Amino acid sequence: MGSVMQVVFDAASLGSLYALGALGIALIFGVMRLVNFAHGDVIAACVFVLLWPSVDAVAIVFAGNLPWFLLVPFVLAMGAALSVASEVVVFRRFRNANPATMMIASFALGFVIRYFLLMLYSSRPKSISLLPTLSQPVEIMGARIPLLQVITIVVTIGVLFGLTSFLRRTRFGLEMRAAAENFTMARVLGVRANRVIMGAFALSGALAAAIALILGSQTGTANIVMGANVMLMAFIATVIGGMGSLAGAVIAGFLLGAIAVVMQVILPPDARAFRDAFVYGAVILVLIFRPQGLLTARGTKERV
Amino acid sequence: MSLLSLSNLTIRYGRLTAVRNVAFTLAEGEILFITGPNGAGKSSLLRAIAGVTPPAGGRIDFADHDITGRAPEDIARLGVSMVPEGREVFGSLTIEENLTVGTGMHAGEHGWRGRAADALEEIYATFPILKERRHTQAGLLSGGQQQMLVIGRALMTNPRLIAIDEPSLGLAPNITDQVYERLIALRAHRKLTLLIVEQSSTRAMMVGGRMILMRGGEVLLDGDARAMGQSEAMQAAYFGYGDH
Amino acid sequence: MAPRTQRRSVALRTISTPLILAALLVAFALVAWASGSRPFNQTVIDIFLQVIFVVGLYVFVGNSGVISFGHIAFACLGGYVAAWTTIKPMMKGISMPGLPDWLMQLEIPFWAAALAGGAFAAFWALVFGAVLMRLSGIAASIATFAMLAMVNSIYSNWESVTAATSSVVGIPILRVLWPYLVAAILAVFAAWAYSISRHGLALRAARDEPTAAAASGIDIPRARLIAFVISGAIMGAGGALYAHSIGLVTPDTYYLGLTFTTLSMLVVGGMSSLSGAVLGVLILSSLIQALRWLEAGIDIGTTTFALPGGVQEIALGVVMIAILMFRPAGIMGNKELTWPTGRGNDKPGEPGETN
Amino acid sequence: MKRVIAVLAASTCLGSAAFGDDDRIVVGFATAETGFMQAYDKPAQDAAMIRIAEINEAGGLLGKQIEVVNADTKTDRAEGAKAGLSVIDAGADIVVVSCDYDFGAPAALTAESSGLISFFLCAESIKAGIQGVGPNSFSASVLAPVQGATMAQWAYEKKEARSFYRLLDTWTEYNKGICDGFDYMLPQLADATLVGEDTFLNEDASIAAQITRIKGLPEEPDAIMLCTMMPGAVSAIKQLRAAGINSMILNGSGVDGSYWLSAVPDLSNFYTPVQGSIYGDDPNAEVTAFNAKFKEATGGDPSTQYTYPGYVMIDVWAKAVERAGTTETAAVVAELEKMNAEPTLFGPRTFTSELHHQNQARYLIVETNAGKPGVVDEWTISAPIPVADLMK
Repeated sequence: MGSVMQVVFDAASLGSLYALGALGIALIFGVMRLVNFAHGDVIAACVFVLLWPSVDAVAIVFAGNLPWFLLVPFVLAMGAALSVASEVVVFRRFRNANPATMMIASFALGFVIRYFLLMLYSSRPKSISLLPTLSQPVEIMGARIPLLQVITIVVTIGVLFGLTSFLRRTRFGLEMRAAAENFTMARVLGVRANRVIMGAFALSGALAAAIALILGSQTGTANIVMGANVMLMAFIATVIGGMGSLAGAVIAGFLLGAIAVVMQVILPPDARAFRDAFVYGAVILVLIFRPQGLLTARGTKERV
Repeated sequence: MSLLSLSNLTIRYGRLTAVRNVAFTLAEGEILFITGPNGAGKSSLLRAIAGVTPPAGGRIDFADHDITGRAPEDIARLGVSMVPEGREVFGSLTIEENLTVGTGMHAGEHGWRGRAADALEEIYATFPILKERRHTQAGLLSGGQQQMLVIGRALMTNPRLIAIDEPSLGLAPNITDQVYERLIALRAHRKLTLLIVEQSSTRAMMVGGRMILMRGGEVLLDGDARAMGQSEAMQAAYFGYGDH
Repeated sequence: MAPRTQRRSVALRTISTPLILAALLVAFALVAWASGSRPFNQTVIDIFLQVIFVVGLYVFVGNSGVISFGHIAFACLGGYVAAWTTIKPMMKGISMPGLPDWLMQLEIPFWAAALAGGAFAAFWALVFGAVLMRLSGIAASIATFAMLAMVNSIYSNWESVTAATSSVVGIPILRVLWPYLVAAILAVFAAWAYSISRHGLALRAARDEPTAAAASGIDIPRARLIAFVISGAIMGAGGALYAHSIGLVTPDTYYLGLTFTTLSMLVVGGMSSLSGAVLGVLILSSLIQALRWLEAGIDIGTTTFALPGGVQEIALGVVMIAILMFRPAGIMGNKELTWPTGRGNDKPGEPGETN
Repeated sequence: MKRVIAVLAASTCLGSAAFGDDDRIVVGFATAETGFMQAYDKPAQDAAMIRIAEINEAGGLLGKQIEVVNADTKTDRAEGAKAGLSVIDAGADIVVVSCDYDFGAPAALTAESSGLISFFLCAESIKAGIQGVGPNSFSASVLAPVQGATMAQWAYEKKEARSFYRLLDTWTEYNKGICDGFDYMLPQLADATLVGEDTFLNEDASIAAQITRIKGLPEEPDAIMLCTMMPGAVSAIKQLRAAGINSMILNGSGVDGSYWLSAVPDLSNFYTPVQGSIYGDDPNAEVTAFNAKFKEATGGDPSTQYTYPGYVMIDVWAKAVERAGTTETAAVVAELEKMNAEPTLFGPRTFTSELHHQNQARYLIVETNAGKPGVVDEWTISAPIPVADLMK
């Protein structure tokens, strides 16, 4: 029982990360058909804002010393700000470009962010003790798991609820959902394109920051490539979930997390190294049988 | 005093010219049908007026504003509401949400909430079926219900001009009758100006009002719908014999 | 209707494009040869390899309109074929003991390895493509990415056959320019020949007007599969030559880095243009080289002007964004380089833009 | 093995040594000045520069001042080959290449085919030498398997560890090397058992599933052999401890340094093998003196033990040149291969015609206790790891 619970928690916490990432990508895809490859680098940047720029091996902690009730909003705000800045400076000029062009532009932007961080902070991972109290283990239903894992799951569920009620209950959320489904029609009804897109970027950036906080506390390091892996999985989750479908992205994120964890558990030791090959094989299978994704966003038209 | 005026309007998609040098004016309170065969450029015209497709040349004025190439949301704020072809409801949103999207632009105004609620009641009064299914996802509605929904949705923005693309498309004739009946009633009640695109001129002749006949991106005829009736020029326009 | 003569006339009308591109490549080679600098020579070899990759990518992406993130997997397959077939049997026995006997004893020249690499990659392109080409749009893109990640994961862990993540060395290094030049020119001509072939024309028609093409009886998955296999073959051969240019292979060389570099060059050059594919490489590579020289420092009078380290990559990203802002369809759009005599400015057989 | 070398020698005959300009002695650094590897190459290169400055101050090598040329590999393999060619064209007599075997090899191969000596700054794979690059290639560090073997034997002898768990990050060859050494040593330790094993990937966001497997054991193992490197190492260690696993953690040298310790507050029962101590408590006072010199030259303390091999590299090479009386490749290689337990600041070094690397070395054992690292012991494995075992 305990060990089954343990696996469930492992899957849920890894899935949470992917789900949050997928949500960040799906939000932006929904409103402007942009597959934002810079998302992973925004995640990394959110961790680095806690440190003072220096190429020394020892990190000079800067904002990371704030108490948690200031630190969390600070990081979320930085993520949102960076993401909105990327829309204003770069993506706004690509509104009418084809998806491939936007995708490469976002990749180029990510490249710029990554090398900028590299120049400021060097490639050596910096250690930060982020929210250290979260590293203690707790016991739940016979499973002894790190507090952070519980918090990750709780935070993700909280974020999902918060986001859902934001999207359901506020006018801005309504406009965003309408825009995600049919952007042109929303504009014809007077919905301001720039505001909605900036809102989507702000939310997506804040989600990136949330991932950054979780990853930062979990790994204790700031590392310029730390967002890349989550981003790739999130990207896949977004597609499997049905591009543009927020609920689909979340479900697929959890699904991917579960597949990865279960593979790690059931594969024999010799095959475990090939875990990713099995995971990606599963991805191809899902796509073959449901190319439009698990949940298709109605009215989502895409041509790549 | 004209509410809408088009001059020399040209619309292109890449190398294809969809609308060529079209000009007409529309007075406040008027009802205008634009008819013509497939590919005549009717929908393109509507999309240009709503700001969805910026024209390649020419000029559009609405209520003394030059709206050529302006963003759709700005044009909507001036009082143009377009109902596109194929209806395009927000399928995953409920009926009530669909209706509410368009009130957002008045949100800055004092007493918006109250007025939005009143407007909602008014729409429900016109289309009782919408009220009945107000929390249903719009994607689950039948074609006729969706058509009522998008007309209601357009009305919620409190427009001066409603431009509707093929309201009868895919609907059973008796449903189309219902839709038109409500439209005409609304026009009288709200002093709306109506711009309706239909492929067939039958409906225009039944309802009456002004009619413009387009073909190949150009205006062929402009006049009273009933008077145009069975004229030979109309036959020519539809079946492609005669000049051109 | 005589398709054969018609095709010949298309060929004559459009042959100027590959000829001009080949001339450009020859010009680069001559500059490198005249300079006599070995590092510069190596730089130009690198550029030619990129040309092969990007042209290979173009054959599929440009003609089908489906973005592929997976093509570097074929380069990986080709690169390891070079390792399997050209390293001395003794060394193979140590680094890759799991190879079958006949392969272990094999030692073939580089050009044969490139051909074998191309064939091997083409075979796997056929296998993967048979499954993946039914997909379109972003689902297809992701599926190709999954394919890349799968290949990478297998090659990174199959200790006895690929030596896993470790670099496999001992591949004879080829530092002369000419074979790479010839290969790049061959790739350009192959891409051109494909694009004016019946299959190429059909696939482009399907790209621009999928519904109409399907209605007129074009089997889109099959048309895509053909392009996928041909581009896989070019990538495989390129991957093998790449292995010969630095003398080693690792799975990591053929992964995300190279995927994004090649894709960026293609999109910046103009995704649906062969000239764009080649020019994208030449322009971006020249830019990178210029920035690197600046970074290393140039002497102006008595003072040395140098960019701080790392600025090169940042500048490259910024320039790429800027190019795409001003030319969203890439530098060439969907035009091709042709003789400057007005007519025939269109892509070979490109249907008029209708949308 | 002999035949391999013969084959290798034959295959590299093509290159010529025509580039050595005998009026100058030039050390060429084809290393990463930018990009990911920069953080690893730079400190070792700084240490090498210190040794070069010392030699030049003392009158130079063979009476000539050592000159230095640089080319940036940009942490890119293709660029690495170009950087190698650049420094060779600039007259380098020895080509110093990147710390990591994968990134250094392209430049080393250019040196090999030009008939020049190549020296890896701190690569720890057996391939960074004869077995990979060719007969003129060396590495200044110690083989990764020696680290794994050292830790296993030391923990067994000194800490009475009997049950071991093996956790391998399959990301790099270095990681696998550590575990290979561990695998080699474990069967030689009577009644030591491997109670389980697992793999993960450096970039895995979470290793929760792997941890669950450890926690599923009937009893917590005495020691976990953790074969990984930065940046994933910190994450793995933090997650292990956060899950309440308190076993002794044995590592390779890749996790040396105190810069990351703040990420795992109060880390204890954590052991790392190092060639020299950066913590100011090295048994050899000269190491501490070197640390001071390094700080003076670069403005900061060495951040990991990987600074040191750069110094050792110039040291042994210069000695070989001095003894050979020339920078001629064959003569210098012959002198290097005569070195048997040659004393250096960071332990004795041996090169043979079979192995241009260390398959046995004196390691200091650093224990981290309550977040404070310090040298607690010194250990040399009882016998060198045979080349045959290193090649499997």
